[in-house]
This record gives sequence, structure tokens and C-alpha cells, in this order.
Amino acid sequence: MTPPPELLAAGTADEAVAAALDWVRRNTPPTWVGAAESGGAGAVRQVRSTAEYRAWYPTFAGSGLAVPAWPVPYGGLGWAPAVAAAVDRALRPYHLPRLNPLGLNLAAPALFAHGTEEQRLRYLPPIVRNDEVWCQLFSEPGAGSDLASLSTRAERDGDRWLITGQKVWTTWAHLADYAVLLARTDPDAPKRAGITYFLIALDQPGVEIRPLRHIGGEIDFNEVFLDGAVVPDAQRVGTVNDGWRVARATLSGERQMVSGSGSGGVDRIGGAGAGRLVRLAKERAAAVPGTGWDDPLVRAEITRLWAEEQLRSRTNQRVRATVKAGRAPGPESSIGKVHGSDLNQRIQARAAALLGPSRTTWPAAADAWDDAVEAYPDGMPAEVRGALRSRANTIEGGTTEVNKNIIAERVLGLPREPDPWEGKPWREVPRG
Amino acid sequence: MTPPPELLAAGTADEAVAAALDWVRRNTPPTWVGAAESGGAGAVRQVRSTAEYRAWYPTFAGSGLAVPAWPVPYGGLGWAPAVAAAVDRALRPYHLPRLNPLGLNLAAPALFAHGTEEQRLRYLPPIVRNDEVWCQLFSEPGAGSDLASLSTRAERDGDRWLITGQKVWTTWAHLADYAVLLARTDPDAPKRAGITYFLIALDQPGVEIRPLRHIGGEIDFNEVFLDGAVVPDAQRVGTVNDGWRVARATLSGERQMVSGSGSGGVDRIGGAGAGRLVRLAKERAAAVPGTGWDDPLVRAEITRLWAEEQLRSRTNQRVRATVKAGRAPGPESSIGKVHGSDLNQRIQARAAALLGPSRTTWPAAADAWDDAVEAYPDGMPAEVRGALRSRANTIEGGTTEVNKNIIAERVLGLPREPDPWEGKPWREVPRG
Amino acid sequence: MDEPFGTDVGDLAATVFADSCPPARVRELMATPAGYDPDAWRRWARETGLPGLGIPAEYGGLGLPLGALADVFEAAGRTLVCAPLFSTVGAAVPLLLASGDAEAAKQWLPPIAAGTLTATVALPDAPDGGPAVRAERVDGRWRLTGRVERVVDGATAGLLLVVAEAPDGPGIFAVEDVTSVARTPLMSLDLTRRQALVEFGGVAAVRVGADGSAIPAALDVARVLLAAELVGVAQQCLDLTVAYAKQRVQFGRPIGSFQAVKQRAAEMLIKVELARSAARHAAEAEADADERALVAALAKAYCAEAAATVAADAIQLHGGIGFTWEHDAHLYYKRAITNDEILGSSATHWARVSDHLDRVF
Amino acid sequence: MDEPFGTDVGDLAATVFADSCPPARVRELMATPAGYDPDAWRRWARETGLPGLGIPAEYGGLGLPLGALADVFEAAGRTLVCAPLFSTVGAAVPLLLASGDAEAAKQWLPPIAAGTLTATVALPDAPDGGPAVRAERVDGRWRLTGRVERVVDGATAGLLLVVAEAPDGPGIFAVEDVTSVARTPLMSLDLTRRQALVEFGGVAAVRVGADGSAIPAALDVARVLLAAELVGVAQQCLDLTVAYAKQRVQFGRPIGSFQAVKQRAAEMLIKVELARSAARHAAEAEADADERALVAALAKAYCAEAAATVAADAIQLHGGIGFTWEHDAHLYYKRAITNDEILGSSATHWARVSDHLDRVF
Repeated sequence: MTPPPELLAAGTADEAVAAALDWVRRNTPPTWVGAAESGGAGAVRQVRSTAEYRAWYPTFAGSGLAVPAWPVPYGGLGWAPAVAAAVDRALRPYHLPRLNPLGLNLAAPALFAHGTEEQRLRYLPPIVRNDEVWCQLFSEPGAGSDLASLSTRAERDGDRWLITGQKVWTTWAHLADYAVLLARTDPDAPKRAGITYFLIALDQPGVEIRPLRHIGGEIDFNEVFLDGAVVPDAQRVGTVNDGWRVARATLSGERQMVSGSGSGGVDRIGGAGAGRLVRLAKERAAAVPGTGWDDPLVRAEITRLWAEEQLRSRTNQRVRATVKAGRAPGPESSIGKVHGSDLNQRIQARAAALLGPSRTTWPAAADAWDDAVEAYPDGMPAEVRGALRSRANTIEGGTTEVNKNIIAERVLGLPREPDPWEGKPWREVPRG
Repeated sequence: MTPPPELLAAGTADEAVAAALDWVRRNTPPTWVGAAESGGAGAVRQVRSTAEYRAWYPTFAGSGLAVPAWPVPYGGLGWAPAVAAAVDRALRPYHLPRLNPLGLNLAAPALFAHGTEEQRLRYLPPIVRNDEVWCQLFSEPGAGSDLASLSTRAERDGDRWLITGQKVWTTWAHLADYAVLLARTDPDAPKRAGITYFLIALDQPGVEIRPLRHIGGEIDFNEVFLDGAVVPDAQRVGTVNDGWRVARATLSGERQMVSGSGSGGVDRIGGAGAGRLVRLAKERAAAVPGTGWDDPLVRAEITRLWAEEQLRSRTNQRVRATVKAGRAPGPESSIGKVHGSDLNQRIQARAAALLGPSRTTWPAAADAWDDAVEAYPDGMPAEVRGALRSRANTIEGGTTEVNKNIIAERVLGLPREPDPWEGKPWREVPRG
Repeated sequence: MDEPFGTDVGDLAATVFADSCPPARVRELMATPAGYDPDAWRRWARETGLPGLGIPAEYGGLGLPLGALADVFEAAGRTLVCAPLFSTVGAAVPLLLASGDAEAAKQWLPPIAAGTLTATVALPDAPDGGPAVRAERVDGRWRLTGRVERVVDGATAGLLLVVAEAPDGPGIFAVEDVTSVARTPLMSLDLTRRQALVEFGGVAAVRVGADGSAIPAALDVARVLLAAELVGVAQQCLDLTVAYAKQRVQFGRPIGSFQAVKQRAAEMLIKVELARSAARHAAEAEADADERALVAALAKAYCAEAAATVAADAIQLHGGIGFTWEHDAHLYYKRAITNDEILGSSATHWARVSDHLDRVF
Repeated sequence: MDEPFGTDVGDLAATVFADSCPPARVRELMATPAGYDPDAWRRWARETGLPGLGIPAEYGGLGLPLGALADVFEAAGRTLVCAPLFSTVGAAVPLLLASGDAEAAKQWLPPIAAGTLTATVALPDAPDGGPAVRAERVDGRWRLTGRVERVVDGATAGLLLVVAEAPDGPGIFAVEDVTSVARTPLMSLDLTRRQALVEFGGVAAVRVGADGSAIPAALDVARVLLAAELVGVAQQCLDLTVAYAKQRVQFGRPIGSFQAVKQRAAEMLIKVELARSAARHAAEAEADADERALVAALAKAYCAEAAATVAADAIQLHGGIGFTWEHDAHLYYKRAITNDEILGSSATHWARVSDHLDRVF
């Protein structure tokens, strides 16, 4: 996978932008280029299916433009961050989103921080190309908010490890080839001191993936049962029992989401933005007078939601501006997850409520009733789907309750609670 | 103080009601009787000043009708509770409220539960007659939510005790003759096990009472400084170091307020009810169109406040009905303080907001500015006064935060927090 | 009837529902076309008199007052019992009784009490444009034309009471030949409370009662029972949450020992108890018509909002498990949302309360 | 001017205010008739250029942009500095500049920048009935008649800029001879921000600017600065609370270690930061007139509500001590409430945001 020489040759930001634009215009299907240059990202989405984009993606990734700031041997172009950022902005109208987010944002940071050179050369290029898709095996039924109390065991067997336990809330596990895995290697150490970090191949007999239906009737998550699953010791990242420290690196992606300065994806899982609320409310007012935008209470509620969404976005801008100016972001960077998740729930609930009684029924998707119940989400109004999905926003990636405690302690400096189990062996601490 | 024989002679509820009505008609000034019998309690308030009522009160108390269920030697009539309740209802139109609430609701229960017969005969009758007014010396600057951590010391000196320390939030201390007092008698015992309960006379050199101005500029409370104040051992209630148990009896009054099944007085400290809001909003709409009852947002907010006030009152009715039916009240009896205090704050804040900009200024009460500032609350709109006073509702008598924890533990049965100081000597536990 | 409901009807209902419609059975019935077990309904009729709770003794029922019915509905809300309880007992019977139509009562109340007939009320969404169902006299018979978008148990009820616009104003019309009506089962957000689209293509109907004057008060009775059901929903959400918080351990402690959980649980309790006060008062208050309408509106509005909030809190405090299809929390959340939309949303009923205040102050 | 404000004006202002107007000094000034220290004001003018921050250099000021002024107001909100800062720098100067009246600017801006003249804007409460102040030409001079119920620093300002109704519509009128005006000091909820009743009995005035078209935008600038001040109020309430929660011990632990306190403190932080985003954006956004009006309205509405809530939380989390006159918490609470009522309440400004959405979506 050698990147095109004209990209590698670019030195300044201007040269890089020119070379990247040139590359994209030459290597992207003309209809996409046309759409991008006339109507931007929105127009691209209109002419391009997800499947088409996936099929073309390896060409993009092979150019190094997916991770231009990474070193060339790992799949990047070795550009300085400022150069990469300039190119990113220039390519925005072409709408070339990165695939394999958990590979890029979880596995890669761990490998950069604690992996061996062999591991990086082996795993990073296929991550970039989306040839090997990744997921995360961290949470367990008994270890949610208290992730470090996890129980999945890894037992050494010569130059390999045998993994036994149960993981849950595994996004995209059924589509993934590999996972980053935390497992307990020393039950007699305090909980954070007996965990090791592994890379595990999912296509093997000891791994069973069961889809988990959520309250909207859809499958976003999986349970993963590990029963003697095999991990070669070469797939261990960092030293034995040092996995919690390694995980901090992979969790940076999640922390970014918590900080609100990341992609902001979590803010929008489940539904559209507040601007949509105004349009929906106007439609509703036209259909059933007095119950939409023409109801002053509805109007006031939507106005505040829209305002809060503006302030959410302004706050993220402040964080970005601070980081760009080379300063450490302040307390404003800590509130994104807690505020964004709550706000999104309120926006989505308001959207569904604007449907009135029709949020409570929809046409059955099949004639046979048991088939219809299986297909519960088919035909469900999008606003209802969004409202149901958004109930998880305040749970996934750290509950609002836990995150508020973290904000109070780490940002405001309030004292920690006394923990009678501090420093005690994991084995002795009640769990589950 | 011998009660009238015709009251003592009454056996059944009907006889008692007849005798009480007869006594009231004969012993109450005719203008009051006339007002009561034509217009009820409201009319009585119109024709009678507080000072007139205070002056007449000993006549009422002397009849035994103030505490008809208490034994005769303590100032009552020895009536069965059901008889007393029937008389209470029958006398309601005459509006004969009891004076000396802290004497009746705090000191008296402690004396009934843990006092000696000598103490009861000495202190209860003057409490009933309002001859000796009482207050409470419990809270301290360093012991608020955590009352049992109190630091005021009582040291034995022969057959008396010398008291040193500081109390605060003492309602009516500047008007009181006596106080119930909690003081530490064994600093080496766990915090609840080293406290003793005393009755202290306030008119003595070791007691200094300083008024405490609250955020409304008014004085509702005092600080009380105790510097070698003297309490004869005969004024100790219960055994030495058993004061926490005694206090539970005196706190029943406060617990009643917490339960919402009591007088409900705390719900209404600072301002009028939600019905007043509607009238105020209508006045505002007439004065400044678009900002009062004619604003749908204002109307909706007031409607909900009014509804919650109804539900507050219905919930208290449920508690009373259950108690009347001889059953233990359920969880509904626990929410009164937390809900009522929050609701009252919202009602009072809404009332003040209805004044618009005129909630922020009022005519100065004096020409000289320093005099005017001293007289800050004079001329303040009643709604502003109520809104400021109500900020304390969620603090006084137990903060909302602490009361919610108590509800969760005692009513819902959630587990207590681990307390590393459980059972440790008071002296060793950090405070302040 | 072996074991009729007595004074503790609420407790008895709770036992019956818990025994014969536990959560596992609710899950089974959710997947059946009817959405409930007709055999169980008839058995309850024989053994407990459930369908006839509110029907006077002269028509074979128990003639219990609204307060007792409310207790039964609270119990039904706690278990989400799958049955035509609301449609038949909560809506159709009160409407039949309120109509003052003795003939209709004689004809339909006995089979309802016996569990052999279920019924429902088809009420068009107001104010969704013009009248959704028109009633016209053709050749001396009433004929109904139009559609009702959502009718609770509309696909299974044996008797449809339709609120339709007659030439002289709104009226109650009964359709006995339900096969003459196009009934399309709908997928429902709340799978434990089934609804159907019902279309009338000039079908024959009989008029019930002289006019429609009884409709508003009868619908308010149904609203009070929905409110009582919502109290059960909220109470069950609280109880599930408290039980989970006692047992779920994180950071070496039951999560219920953390103040963040305690504070929220206490707030849930406050809402549950205020909701109960609202529903009980509406069911038991002796009051004039104006006051009854007020307390019904207040109860429906407050209970729907409280139940939805408390159910959302239950999902939250259960963490991830509360977000799964397998856990029951979402069923309660969806019932709360659904009840809010039946017989007028909270917004509508708050406006009624507001109008009352406008008049009295 | 020894030490002019530079790039870190906010930090410099914080230092100046903390040094020369600490809480003890605020308490002293609260009890003086003027409500501020005129000597300090003139000293600040000499040493830091504070009064002329927003005045162009040609008139003797520093010509700083609105963003920098907002930082100074945030610092002023944190200390509740007693000074004619809002009346003069926040309201009168922007109105003079916006009027486009070069003569007026030349006449009054230099003494304002030098600290020798303070000014304020007298704006009748709208829509409180008819125009509260009328401007009429009598014998070739403008004369003002009417009253303004509340004017910030109205009893002490040396120049009154009055928004009055002239025959051709609203206009700006300056009254230099303040002794010709009846000014009655009012007791103010917020003793750190003094207000006065101002009555005009046909007093002489000069017209500023050709017409009143500049008024709305100038008032929005003043609103943005009030919003920035409210951010300072909220931030200080949070900081006081956090400091107290670290130090206050109950049950053997700092109360800040209890989750009930932590959860609330985190919620306070969220409001503070969103408020700051609102105020900063409104002060810094490069936008067209429509957008500037929108962000000003949003900032004023959000910041006033956030500050009032956070200040009430501060009282609550301080427990009893926070309810005393001696503690500063109430001063911040009262400032938040007072600012909400100056230049239009939150309700008014939310309605403006709502109207904007109505137009653009």
C-alpha cells in the first residue's frame, strides 16, 4: 500500500490541499465530484449509496488520505497535523467519512501508545483500509459503570491465553473481525491492577455473538460469550496486568465523546436536530390546529431546545478554538456528554410527541401477527424510533450520574467519596 | 388553674362539643363570637388583633381547651383523643390558635416521654398558658444536617451543669424564656451516645442572644452564645448521655412537618398560595397586557402550580384519613416536606416574577440612606418578601438533599451509605 | 362466581393479575393476534366478576363504585395485564350506563358481565378536521360512514360503541355486527394494549340514548380509570427500580446506596404519590359535574406525565439492562406514552384545568 | 493612564475589581447614598482607562471591541463591583456611538473616558401603556415630559440619555442639567446596583442623532454586556459553592464528597458554561443585524435564567449560612433577578428568539 507520490511530495498545507483535491477529482466517481462541487456534502449523499461508498473506500484509504497524519508505514502520509487539518477542511464538500471508527478511535490509539512495532505494522494498515473491522469487548453484565470490576478471565496456556466470560453492549460485533478486549489476569490484585489488554480475533469457535434487541425493537448491540477463546500472547498489548493503563489510551475516543469535543456522534444517536422540530411543529399545526407551532407552549419548548442546541454547538466551538490555539481546554470541554445526551433525549421526545396519537400506532409490517411483532420497528415513525433510541444516550459511554460525579471530582475538584474497597484484591470486592 | 367543672364533666363527644361551645360563647369577647358565627375564621381575623388575642389567651388556656387531651394536672381536660378532635373541629370557626408552638410541640413531647413527674408539673402548665415561652437550642454553625455532631459542651459542676458553645437558627429566641437544649456530655462516646438533653432558662448572664438577619433583611432567627450558662441538674431530661433518644421525642414535631401531616406551617412560610397567583396574574394582565394571565406560558405554569398544590393537599388528606382509620400512614406521609418546600419556592418565585420590573425596586423607607438600608424590608412588595423567605424552605428543618436520602433509606429501603466513622468517638470525627 | 370482589378489590385484583398474567404470560400474549386470552377473561368473569365490576346488580354485575374500579385499574397497570379491561370495563360500560338507555343496558350489560361479550368505544381524534364518523338515517335505520384511526381492542371487541355526528349533534351508536366493519389491527407502540383502525362503510347501527349529552361525563370516567392505571404503571416502575438498586452492585456497593440513585428514587416516589392522590381524588370525590370534570382532567394530565417521567427514570436507573427489549421497563414506558394519547393528551387536559381556574378566580 | 487595559482585559479587570472592590468594600458601598465610590471611578479612569474601554481613541478611549468589554463585565459580575459601569460603559456609550451624532460624541465621550462624567440611559418600561416620556419642541428647544420608573444609577449620573417619544417617533434626548430633573433614589432589591425614579417636568433636552433607528441595536449591545455580567455572577456562585463544599464537613466528610452535592454542582457547571457560550458568542459573533439581534436576545434570556438558578443553587448548597444577610450568596441571587428585569425580561427575549425561528424555518 504505497500512497501516490504526488501526495507524499506535498510539503506545505497549500501544496497538500492542491494535491489532495487533484487526487480526489481524479480518483472519485465523476457523479460524486459533480455533486460535491455543485451542492456539497448534502448533494453527495443524494447521488451515492452507502454500499457504493464502501466498495470504493479502499481506494481512498490506499491514498493515505483517510489518516494523513499517520506515518506512511501504518497507512498514512506522515503529514503534520496542521497540514492534515487543512486538507480535511478542503475535502469536506466531498463528504469522505472514515469507516471502521472503533478500529481508528479505539484500537489504533492503544497500539500507538502501548503496542509493539510489529503489532502496529500488522494491524494498523487493515484498520485504515477497513479490511479488518473492529469492535470493543470491555463492558460486562456485572461491570457497567464500574468497568474495572470486570470478571472475564484470561488464563495463560503456554504462549497463548484462554478467555472465558461474557461481554455486552458490543456495538457492531456481528460485523467485526477483531476486538480489543479487557480480561482479568490477576484476581488477587486490586481491580485496576489485574487486567490485561488483548486483541482478539472473533471468527473462532470460542466466541459466540448474540444480538441484543433494544427497546425500539432493533439490534444495535450484541452480547459476546467467550468460552475458552484463544488469543496468542503476541496479541497482548502492553505488559500483563497493565491493561487498565492501556485502556485509558483506547478510551480517549470515548472520553472525547464525553468531552463533547469529538465527533459528537453520540449526541445525535437517535433522531434529528432541533431545527427539524420547528418544521415538524409547523406541519403539525397545519394538520391539527392548536397542537403544533401554533401552540405557544410547544413553541416555547422548541425555542429553548433549539437555543440549547445552539449553545451546545457554540460550546464545542469554544473547545476547538482553545485546542487550536494550543491551550488546554477548560471546564467547558467536560460537559458535552452529560448535556448533549440529556438535550438529545428532550429533543427526540418532543419530536415524537409532535406526532400526537399517531406516535402510538403504525401499520403492521406483516399479515401474520407473530411476524409483525418480530418486525416491530418496521413502519415505526422515525421520530418514535429516535425517541426510543435516545433513551440510551444517558446510559451508554458512561451514565449521566457517573459522569456528573466525574465532572464534580475532576473538573470542580470536589473530594472523592471514601471507598472502603480501595486497594483490596478484586476477588474480595462484591460485584454484580 | 382548675378547669371549669362543666368542661370536666363532659363525657361523650357530643357533651364535650356542647360544653366547649357554651364556654367559648360565654368567655370570648362578643365581637369575636359574632364574627365567628357569621363569617368564620376569616371574619374573626378581621375584628381581632394579635395583641388582643394574646392578652385574652390565658383565659382560653386556663379552661383546658388548648390541650384538652392532656391530663388535668398538666393544664388539660383529660379528654379522649376522639373527643378532643371533635371539639377541635367544632371550635374551628372561632379561630383559637394555640400559642407557644415550640413549647407545645417540642418541650412537651420530651417531658411526656422522658421527663419526671416533677418536671411535668413544673413546666407544662406555664407552657399551656403561654406564661413561659420556649425555643429550641439544637442546631450549631458546625452541626446542621449532621445535628448529632454538635459541639456545645455541658460540664458537671456539683448539682448543676455549665454550658459553653454556640447555637444558631433559633427561632423566637429573643422572645423566649426557656429553651430545650442538646449539649455534649461525653466527647469520647460515639456522636449520638454522648449527648444530654436539658431545659435551660434564657434570662441569665451566660446566655447572649444575637439576632440573625436573613436574605430578606428581616430577623426570623437568632444566634445564641452560651458561655458558662448554668443549668441545674433538676433540669436535665432523661439520663446523662441519653439526650439523642430524648430529642427524638421532641423532634417528632419537626418530623410531623417533614411528614407533611402536621400543621403544614412550613409549607407556607413565606407567601400566599397558588390561588393568589391566578388573581395576581389577572391583575398583571390588566396592567401590562401580555405578561400575566393572558400569556399562555404564565397561565400554564400557574395551572401546574395550582394543580400541585391541590395534590399536596389531597396527599395530606390521605394521610389524615389513614391515621383516622387507625392504620399506619404509607409512603405518602413521607414526601410532604420535600415536595411542599420545593413547591412553595416555585409558587413564591412565580408570584414575585409576576410583578415584573417592580419586583426589583421599591420606595426607600427613610430619607437618610443608611437608615433606609437598615429598613430594607420595609416597603418591599409582599411577593418579593415571600420569595426571599421561601428560599429557606428547602433548608430549614432538614435540607431537601438530606430528606431525600432519608426517604430513600427509610421509606424505600435503599441501603445506607458506608460510614467510616460509624461508632467512632465523637472527638475523633472531623467536623465543621 | 365463586369468589366475588369484595371490599379489598384492589388487593384481590392484584393477586388475580399476578397469578394469571405474570410478566412471562404478558410476553406470550403480546405475540398473539388477539393480544389477550379470551378464556382467561371468561374465567375471571365466572370466578371474580371482573368484567361486571361497575355494572349494577340488576344487569348481573357487582355495582362497585368508581373508587373500587380505580383500585382494580391501578393493579392492572402494575402488571400490564393483557385484557379488554379498559375498552370494556373502563370505557364501554360507563358510556352505556351514562346513556340512560335502559334497553341497551338490558341487552348488552348482562353478557358483558358474564364475560361473553367485550366492547369498546370508537372515538375519533378531536379536533382532527371534521367529524370522522357520520350517522345518517337511511330507510329508517341508522347507518355509519367514516373511520376512526385508533380504537383500543378495536379488532377484537364484540360490540362497538361509536361516537358519531348525527344530524342533531354527536350521538352514541352501537354496531353489533362487527363483521360489517373493516377492522385493521395496528402495530402498537405498547404491545400490551392493542389498537385497530376501524372503517365504517355505511354499516347499520342502533342509536344508544336520546342524545350525546352523556358522552363527556362518561369519557371523564374512562380518563379517571386510565389515570389510576398510570398510577400502577408508575408504582411498578418505582418498585422495579428500588429492587434493582438494592441488588445491583457496582464499586463494591449496591447502587441504591449511592446518593445519586437515592435522590432520584425519592423524586420518583414523590411523583408516584402525587399521582395516586390525583387519581384517588378523581375517583372518590363527591362533587358536582363541573368539579368532576376538573379532577378528571387534572388526574389524566398529571398521571400521564408522572408515569412517563417515572418510567424513563426506571430505564435510566436500570442502566443498560433497562434499555433492552428483554427487561420490562420499556413496556411500562410505552404504556405511559400510549395512555397519554388516549382520550386526549396532557396538553388538552391541562388546558381544561386552566380554563377552570380562569372561571373560578 | 498608567496601565491601560491590554489584550487580557478580562484578567486585568478581575484584578482591579478584586483589589479595589472586594466583598467588604461592596458591603460598605451598599450603605452609601451614591452606591459607589466616585474617587475610585476617576482613579480607574486614570490608571486603567476603564470608563473609556469602548470609546474610540479619537474621543480619548481605548476603542476595544465588544468581546473585550464582555470580559470586563464578566469580571464585574464576579465581584459585583459597585460602579456606574453598566449605566455608563454598558448602556450610555453604546447608545451615543450608535446614534452617529458626531457632535454629541465629541461633547460627552471625552469626559466619560476621563472618568469625570458618568451617564445612563432612561428607557421607559415597554409596553407599560402609552409612551412614558414625550419630547416636544417648545420655542425651538426640545422639552421632555413624563417619568421613567427605574433608571440604573439614575440618581447619580451626570448625563441622562432619555428614550422619548418625539412627534416623528422615538428618539434619543440628552439632559445635561440633571438638577432640572426630579430624581428619587429607590430601595433596590440588589443593593449593589442602584436605581432611581426619574421625572421630567418639561425639562430642556438636546436631541442626539437624527432619529431613533439606532436604539434597538444599541440596547442589544447593552443586553449582551448584562448577559456577560450574569456569566460572572453564575461563575462566582459556582466557585463559592465548590469552595464551601470542599471545606464544610458534615457526617465526618466534606459535603462535596456526597453525590447529592456533586450532581448538583455538575449541573451548575453545565449552566455556567452554556451561559458563557451564549454571552461570548453574542459578544464576538460577526453577523448581520438580524443575527446580532438573535444572539443578543438568546444570551440575555439564557444567562438571566441560568444565573438565577445557579445563584439559588448556591444558597441551597450553602445550607443555613447561605440564607443569611452576612453571606454574599443573596447579593448574587438578587443581581441575577435584577438583571433579568433590566432591558426586557427573559420571557420577552425568548419570544424574540421564537419569532426568529418562525421566520427562518
